[in-house]
Amino acid sequence: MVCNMTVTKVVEIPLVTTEVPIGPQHPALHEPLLLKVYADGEEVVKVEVNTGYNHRGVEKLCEKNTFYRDIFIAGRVCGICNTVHANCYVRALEYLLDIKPNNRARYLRVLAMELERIHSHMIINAIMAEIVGFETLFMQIMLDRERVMKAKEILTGNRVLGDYMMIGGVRRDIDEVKRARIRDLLVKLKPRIEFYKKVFEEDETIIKRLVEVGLLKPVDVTSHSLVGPVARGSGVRIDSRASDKYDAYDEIPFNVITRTEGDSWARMMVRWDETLEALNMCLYILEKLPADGNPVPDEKRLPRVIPQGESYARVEAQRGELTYYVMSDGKSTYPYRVKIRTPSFNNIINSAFMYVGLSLADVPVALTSLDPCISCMERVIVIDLEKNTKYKLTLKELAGGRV
Amino acid sequence: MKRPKLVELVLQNLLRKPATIQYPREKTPVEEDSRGIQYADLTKCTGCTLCALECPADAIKMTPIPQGYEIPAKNPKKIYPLIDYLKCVFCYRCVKICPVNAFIVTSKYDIAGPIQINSEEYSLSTVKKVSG
Amino acid sequence: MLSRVESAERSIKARGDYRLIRYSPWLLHFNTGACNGCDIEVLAAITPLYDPERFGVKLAPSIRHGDILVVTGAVTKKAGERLRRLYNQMPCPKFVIAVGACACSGGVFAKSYNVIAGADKVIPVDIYIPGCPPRPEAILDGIVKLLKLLSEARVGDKCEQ
Amino acid sequence: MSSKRDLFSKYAVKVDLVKPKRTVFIIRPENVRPLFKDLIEQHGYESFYISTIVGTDLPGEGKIRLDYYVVLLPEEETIVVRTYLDRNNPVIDTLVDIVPGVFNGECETHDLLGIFFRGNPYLKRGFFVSLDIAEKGIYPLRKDSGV
Repeated sequence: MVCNMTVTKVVEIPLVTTEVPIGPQHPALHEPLLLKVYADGEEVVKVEVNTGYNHRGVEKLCEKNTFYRDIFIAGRVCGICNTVHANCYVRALEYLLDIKPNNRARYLRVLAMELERIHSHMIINAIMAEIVGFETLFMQIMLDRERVMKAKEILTGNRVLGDYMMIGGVRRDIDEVKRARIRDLLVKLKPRIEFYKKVFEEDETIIKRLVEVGLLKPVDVTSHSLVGPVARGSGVRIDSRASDKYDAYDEIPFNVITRTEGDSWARMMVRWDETLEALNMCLYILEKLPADGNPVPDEKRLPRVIPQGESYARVEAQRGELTYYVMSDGKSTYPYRVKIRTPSFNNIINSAFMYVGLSLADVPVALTSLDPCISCMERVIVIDLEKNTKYKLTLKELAGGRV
Repeated sequence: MKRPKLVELVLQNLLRKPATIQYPREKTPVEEDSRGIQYADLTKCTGCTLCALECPADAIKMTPIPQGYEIPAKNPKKIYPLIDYLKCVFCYRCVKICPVNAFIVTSKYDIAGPIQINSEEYSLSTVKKVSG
Repeated sequence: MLSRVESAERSIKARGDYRLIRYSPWLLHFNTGACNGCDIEVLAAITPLYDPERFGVKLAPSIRHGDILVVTGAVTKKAGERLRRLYNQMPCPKFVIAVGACACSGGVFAKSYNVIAGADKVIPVDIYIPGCPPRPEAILDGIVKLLKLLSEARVGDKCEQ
Repeated sequence: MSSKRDLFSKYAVKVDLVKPKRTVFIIRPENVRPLFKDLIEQHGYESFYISTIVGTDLPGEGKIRLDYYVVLLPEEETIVVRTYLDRNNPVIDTLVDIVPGVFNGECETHDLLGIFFRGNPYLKRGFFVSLDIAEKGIYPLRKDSGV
């Protein structure tokens, strides 16, 4: 990336809040991650990802707490993808214990995870709409997202953090009334999602801002270990739901969405298609929910010591492949080692090469299309080396070309 | 994109109610079994401290039952779990793990306040006060 | 120690200031290292369904315009410094709301080596909103309670300390 | 597909299993780089990606275990390349110049566990850990770190 062009501007984008769940320890960030963009006029010549932020030390924390307390800590690594985190950790323990939950529990787990996928994809699409300056669409999508949140609340008992997974099953069952209510909410949501998808497909503003921005070739994707919708938007078929077939994904029909364009627009469209796919899966589950016994294990009777061994679970989170490695020494109630690798850890840190050649106003768009977990981006600091000035902008203003 | 019919849209939106809920003036209904605050029922609690050990956030402290309250006979240590709601993450691990199912669950959520908030008042209201 | 007259005068003056804020407090949302759960709930609380602009509440673009600092997330060591600096930059009178178990006390992360724990270890907090994460209704409830306290001048301004 | 696995077994000293059904190839540390070089030469960049690097401290044996979790494409099979390093002097050749996707994994493992990747110019303390811990030379994920 060495370049003989002159650098006239340096843009620092501190992803100030949350998620860019970078991390191993899900380093939570504040000052979490700094994207340092060197620009020649309007053109980006170099990007440094600076990780001078903090982490919360989740992996060490997991070693200090018991297996069961870790289930709740794992769910709190990331608020938006909490059920997949908990599911991945719980399945890693189940592999060690050789427990298999019954069919109803497996279906309910998939239902919770797919509801989460719907709301996560909706929120990132809403943020994208806001970034390109389409605020009405942002408000509309956020309004419809409340239906999913209600469905999640009915299913898990809390709007965001479900705490739904437990070794050997789930933590609460649903009855016929709840089933009908969730179904009702999702059926009403479906035409709205189709409408938004159409807006993203046909609206001129969005197409002009998104198409051909942040191109990624398949070879870049695999050599830089990019995962999830980012990889699928470039035509690389990585989907651990289809390959590992965990929980009930072997019985529920779904398509793996891939697109070949490889730009920001393709990534957003992959997300909309996946939302529809997830919606159909939820409706299928609600239709065909098996009734083979109680899915809720008695937490008082679960084994406290996990047998010795290692396990490695993969799960397809909203942002890509999420993996947990758990090692138990078989002697204590504490895990010996827990390793968490969140998808954004790969997608954000390893993708600095993607921005080179873009114009400055496209950087926020390309960044958002990687789904760095929302509210992250508050301010941008622009240092103009020619005028020797420094000023602050919001990311939205940068996207609007006010540099 | 197909151009929407303007008059039709305007009429539609004029007749529509606003989406906003009137929250503080009208309480919005929450799910009855959504996870609100929980507290120990002292008539059932045996003071076994299992919940305090299992709490992922260490929000539960076993506290002696103050003077002037009727202490049930099955609680030999005369202690009860005091939940610090500022630490509590509302995962309901304590509710599920309790061997005597002593926790009362509610869907109450509006407990914000300027000071430390805990379950003392709620828990002690479950036992009778004895005079003197 | 202030004399009683002085402190009464000061409280009257302060009450006048609070009144002004009460009509339209501008929030500034700051994440000190949260899991995002609270952040999306704060974000959800400013969307049409909840619409706090009914009370004049608005998200401020910069800390210099803010009246109320909304802190989410467990305060990590580095974020602690930033939080204090941010608080010092706010114009008086200023108030702080801690949203979620992590900002109130550290939550599940309180024991980690990189975390200071709650926001009240760094800056004075006026309202705690417990929950993990709190519902948007609970966040609105917290804001309304703070506004009520302001109108009764029951919270002290921490500026002079 | 079989040829890719043959390549791994060529270098393997021992074959093991991580639950559920992930094959582990234990190889010598000096063979890690040649293995990935061969893999790229024979099958190209699009045939695999490195998903995770897991380092585990084993003070009892005086070793640090380093696992590369590799996902073979297009069949999406996860296999593990495992190697043991000396705990007092954990050094291994970097992969960052041939597989850029290990950038985050190597930086993180260096910062948290103190493994030195020879030839990686991006290594630094403070990638994740706060500076007051990094300055003391403590690697938090080592069992005797005391944090």
